[in-house]
Amino acid sequence: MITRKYLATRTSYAIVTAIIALIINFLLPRLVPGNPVYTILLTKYHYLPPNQIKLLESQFGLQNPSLWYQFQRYIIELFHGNLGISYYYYPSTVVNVIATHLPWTLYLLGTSTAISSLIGVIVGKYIGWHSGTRKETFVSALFMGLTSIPFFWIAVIFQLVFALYLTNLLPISGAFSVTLVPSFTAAFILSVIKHSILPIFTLVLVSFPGFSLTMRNTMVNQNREDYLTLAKAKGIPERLIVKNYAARNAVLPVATHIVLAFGYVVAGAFFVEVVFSYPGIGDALYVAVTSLDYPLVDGIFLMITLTVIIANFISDILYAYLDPRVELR
Amino acid sequence: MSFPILSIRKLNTVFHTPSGDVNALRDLSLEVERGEVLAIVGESGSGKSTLGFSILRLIDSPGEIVSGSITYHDKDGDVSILDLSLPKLREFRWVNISMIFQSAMNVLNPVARIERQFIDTFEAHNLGGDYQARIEKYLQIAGLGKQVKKMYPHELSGGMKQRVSIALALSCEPSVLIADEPTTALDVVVQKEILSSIIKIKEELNLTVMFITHDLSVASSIADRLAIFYAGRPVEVGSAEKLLKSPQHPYTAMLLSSMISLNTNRDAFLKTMGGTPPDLRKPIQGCSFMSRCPLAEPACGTYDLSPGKSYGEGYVECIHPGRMAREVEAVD
Amino acid sequence: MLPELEPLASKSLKTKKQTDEDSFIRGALGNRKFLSGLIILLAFTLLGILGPFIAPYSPYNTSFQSWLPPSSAHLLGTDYIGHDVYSWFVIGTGTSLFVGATVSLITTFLGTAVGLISGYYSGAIDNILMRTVDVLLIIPTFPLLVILAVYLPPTNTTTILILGMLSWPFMSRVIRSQVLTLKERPFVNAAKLSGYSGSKVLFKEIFPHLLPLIIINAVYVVVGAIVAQAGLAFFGLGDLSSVNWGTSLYWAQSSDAIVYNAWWWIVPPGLSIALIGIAANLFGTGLNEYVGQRSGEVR
Amino acid sequence: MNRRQRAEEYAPPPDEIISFRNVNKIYKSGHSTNYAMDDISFSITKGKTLSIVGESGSGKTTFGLASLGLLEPTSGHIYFQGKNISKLNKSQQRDFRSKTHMIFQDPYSSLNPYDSIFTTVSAPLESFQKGLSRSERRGRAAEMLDKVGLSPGIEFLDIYPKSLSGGQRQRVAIARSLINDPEFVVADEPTSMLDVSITSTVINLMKSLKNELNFTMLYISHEIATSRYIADDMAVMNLGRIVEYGNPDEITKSPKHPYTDLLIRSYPRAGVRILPGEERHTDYNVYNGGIKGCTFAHTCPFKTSECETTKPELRKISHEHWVACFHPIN
Repeated sequence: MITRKYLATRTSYAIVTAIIALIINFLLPRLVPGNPVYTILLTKYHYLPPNQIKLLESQFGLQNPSLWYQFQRYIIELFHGNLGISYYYYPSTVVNVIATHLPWTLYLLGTSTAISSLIGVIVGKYIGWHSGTRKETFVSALFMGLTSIPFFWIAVIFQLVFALYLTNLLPISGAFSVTLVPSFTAAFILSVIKHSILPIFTLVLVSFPGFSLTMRNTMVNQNREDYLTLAKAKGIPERLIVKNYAARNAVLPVATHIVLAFGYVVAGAFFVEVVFSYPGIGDALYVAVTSLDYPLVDGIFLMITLTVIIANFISDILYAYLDPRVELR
Repeated sequence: MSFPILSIRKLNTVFHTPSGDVNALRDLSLEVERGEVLAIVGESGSGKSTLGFSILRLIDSPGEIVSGSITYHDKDGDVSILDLSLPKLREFRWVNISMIFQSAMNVLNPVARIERQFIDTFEAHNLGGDYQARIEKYLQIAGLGKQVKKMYPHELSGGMKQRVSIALALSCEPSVLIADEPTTALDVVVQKEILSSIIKIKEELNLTVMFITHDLSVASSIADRLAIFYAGRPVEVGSAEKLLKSPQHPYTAMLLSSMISLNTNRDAFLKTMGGTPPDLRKPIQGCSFMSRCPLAEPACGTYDLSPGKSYGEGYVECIHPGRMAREVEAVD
Repeated sequence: MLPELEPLASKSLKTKKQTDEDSFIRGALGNRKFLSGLIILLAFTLLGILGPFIAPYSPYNTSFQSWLPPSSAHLLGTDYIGHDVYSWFVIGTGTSLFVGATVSLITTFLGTAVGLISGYYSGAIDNILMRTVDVLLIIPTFPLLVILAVYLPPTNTTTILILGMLSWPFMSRVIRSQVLTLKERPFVNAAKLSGYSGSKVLFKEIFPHLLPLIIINAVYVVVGAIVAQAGLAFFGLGDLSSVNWGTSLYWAQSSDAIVYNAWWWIVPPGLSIALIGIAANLFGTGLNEYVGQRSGEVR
Repeated sequence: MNRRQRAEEYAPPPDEIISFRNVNKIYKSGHSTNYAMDDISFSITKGKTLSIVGESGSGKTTFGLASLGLLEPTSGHIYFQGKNISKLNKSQQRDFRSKTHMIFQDPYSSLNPYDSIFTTVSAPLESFQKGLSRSERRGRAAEMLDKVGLSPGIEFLDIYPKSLSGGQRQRVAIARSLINDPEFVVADEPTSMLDVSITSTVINLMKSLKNELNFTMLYISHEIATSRYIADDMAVMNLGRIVEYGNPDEITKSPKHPYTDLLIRSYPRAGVRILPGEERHTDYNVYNGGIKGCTFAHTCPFKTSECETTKPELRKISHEHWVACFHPIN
């Protein structure tokens, strides 16, 4: 049940957060001393004639020093879907760069989140129901360890293993074989899948234990609930108690956890992309950071932030919709 | 002649805690007669609830039933509950013995409609027939309208939830109903209504009711027989009427006299019982009430509990039954 | 379902004066998870402190041959320009832990202060603080971290400040919700009725109950900060000349250590981070279990 | 004296200690509005024990907390010895606190597990008797513990609540509430979490301490027999209103309000059988106050149209007996 007030608060949070993100995004670059056009482009092209610099300045929107004027322009440009021009991929626009990289990231994220939440819930259900046993304690401790391993380290280790010991079993870099031209052919799709196995596996390996542990914890809290005792007393088979009583009640918090963990998994995906030279947003961000491509960094930040804000908003609404008890303020 | 429906013999239930094993039930033996309302009365820690949970084998870790037997005398023969395999136990539960819990607030699955919680049970026991009609029938017996079917637990008041759990308990037509403090969390007016419902249902459906409570007044207002529990055992069992009129065990007598009623003399102090119950982590020799009993004498410490003393149809564990009550009367 | 126990007070009365804290710590050490977590954490701390003294070489010494595998001279071999990896690792432990601990200090201080204030003094202050926290919590941390690190000067201090400023909102949320339940407990009303002032109630009656929670969170933040710092360094952000686990991994990655099969360079820092993570989790879970079990005993 | 001052202060009649004037406490959550106190005007007599009886949701605990200033009423004023307790200055506030205390329902959560018994019991002395040295406070605390039956008191000073039983904890709470010789003490269901055999000892203790120390007590309970036993005056609350007030014996022997009558008839009596037909399915949790007429009209067998439209006020019907009902039971 969603009250109007609840909807209003959540919406206002989302909007305020978005505005803050915009302000950070606008202000930070302007606080950096020096004109990036000179520093960056000159290092890249060594020499540019003055009229060319003027042109570039106007392209990057740097010619009027008034902050307020710039902010207005920034907002106007933003609503026209213009996030500026990338230094590194010049003359590509930031939006273009993001658009070419985004599908790869969405593919990695979507697949790995689906797999890890599925595995997470199933495994969590199991260890939650058997909590307190020696086996469960061991598995939980192992999972806790897994969740605290940095994504990129696991990725590097996999790369090491597959590069040196399990050679030629799975490709360890790129998104598809360089000999192929992107198209909807079986060979190309197969190549894409093969290239994504290691990155996805890495992401799943580090993110599913977190879901499992959340599921386990909510299940353990369920164990103390009287309605489980009643279900047992009623003679309901254990399998159904787990499914309809314990897990049904435990899965809601996990669902929100999955959405909340989205930001974390996004970060993980970025690291994984960097390690496996996978041409997604993370790879673009890495390039942008290392080449000081400010417009691209800003654009990516804005895009991710807005995505996460929207994901959060949806999860809040979903939660209120799914739980019959919720009478949120 | 007695026709027990449940016979409990030498039952021992232990809780393994970090500070030692707590002997919650100590060699407990008790019969529940067919068709009676037997009230189990005791203070916290006396083992009264543990008994209810032990009968349905709902004792979870760190608790454990270590020895003894519980026999259910079915029309088709005896069932030894503690020897049932898990699938058999599952089939046995609820169809033969069902239970109402104290915490009406939390016994219903919060995310399922009321009807779902009935249907679950019917499906688990492969009951045939018209489920909806059946649900409505038992909701009505418990004093609820059929609109309740479609509701979620959080939409019901405390009294209504307890009625739903009564309806649930009856829905598989069990022979025995264990009611574990079903009205403790409720207000007096609703309490009386629920108690009255239970009595009515009991007569209509020819149930045997085991009513667990800490409240002697409540117990004596609905039970045919009372079993007074102390330190993991019944210290006195007898008909409600007789037990109230002439309690045999000093604990029963003192419990009765320390009760406050609407007629208690306001100008005098209340009668009290000093001391605390014994530590169930340690073995108890002889009578467990000895440390608090004004009549205690050395012989109480070596008193062999196993046979018990019967008087009439009752039972008492005391070497000088009835003396306490007589002395209290003499003082009054 | 446990039967209620009557503790036999008159027999267990202690004549010797004994503080509750003593028995608390002793009791917590009895929890195996807590104890093992604590031991691992202490071992790393010790390694971090002793690092500069047990490192056989200077971490900047590049006079050795590149890509040497582990040997008695170089316990963890050497890297692409001939640093002794073992020396780099033990000294890096100190830096990584220092960054983690400092971030945790900032976070714990801010988080606890904001949580206490907004939980205890409801009304306008609470509203402002919590709305701020709500908003901060929605912004995804990692991209924000990256964008801040891109624009700010790359030093360890910057890293510490950014991480510290970003991680307190979550902690303040946790503390606040705990304060909210604690302040409804009757003993708080009893203290007010006994004439305690607001701050005395807050610090003397409520604060001790929060300590385990604060400690657990502080430890988690240490781990989080170490991982975040390593992540930043791995992205080439932060102070790359600093000797720590993160930069170690960065240089290994950027110099293609994998091609040279230099596992000795890659494995130790990552494994250490994972181990500290496990230790923190064991520590936290153990302490939680103990506190829960203890409050269960109190009932 | 202008009107504003009058709202803050007045000269109370000699036998009055606390007075409620048109006090409302309204809780709002989501769609529902709950009247914990519905326009209560009522005075507590000095030196007496007043018991408030009511079911859950009747507002009895709210009444107790508000009388100690632990809850701010939504509207209306509460006076302690003639002074409005929500308008006290700092020193008046201290004075008010030093003269009042409370015994809580749950002896487990009302004692801070991190405080020793000495710290707990002597807290009021520490706050209000700044002149006392630590050893004097220890002496007073030990004395008070002896008085509540924890003897020798000195041996209890340095232990922590966890090694005490429920009954013993409640004695500690009683000692704390009485150590500074308060004039007014609220006891909120002090025995509802204790076993029967311990209840009677605690009730006896409170009764004898009341006689010895001569404070005013507000005893809040859902348990009508205990309330009758301990009280000098009794008030019955229903959905935020006081519906009957007077001598406990009179009220319990011949209740005048149909609600009180229902409460007493529902009270379980040892040996009095409950019959199968005695069910009516009252469910007044559905109603949450803010009712124009009588709060009991929806269930009352004697309801008239007046009951639904007009609020009945407390009126005196005999010596020591007041009732808020248009057609009290004879």
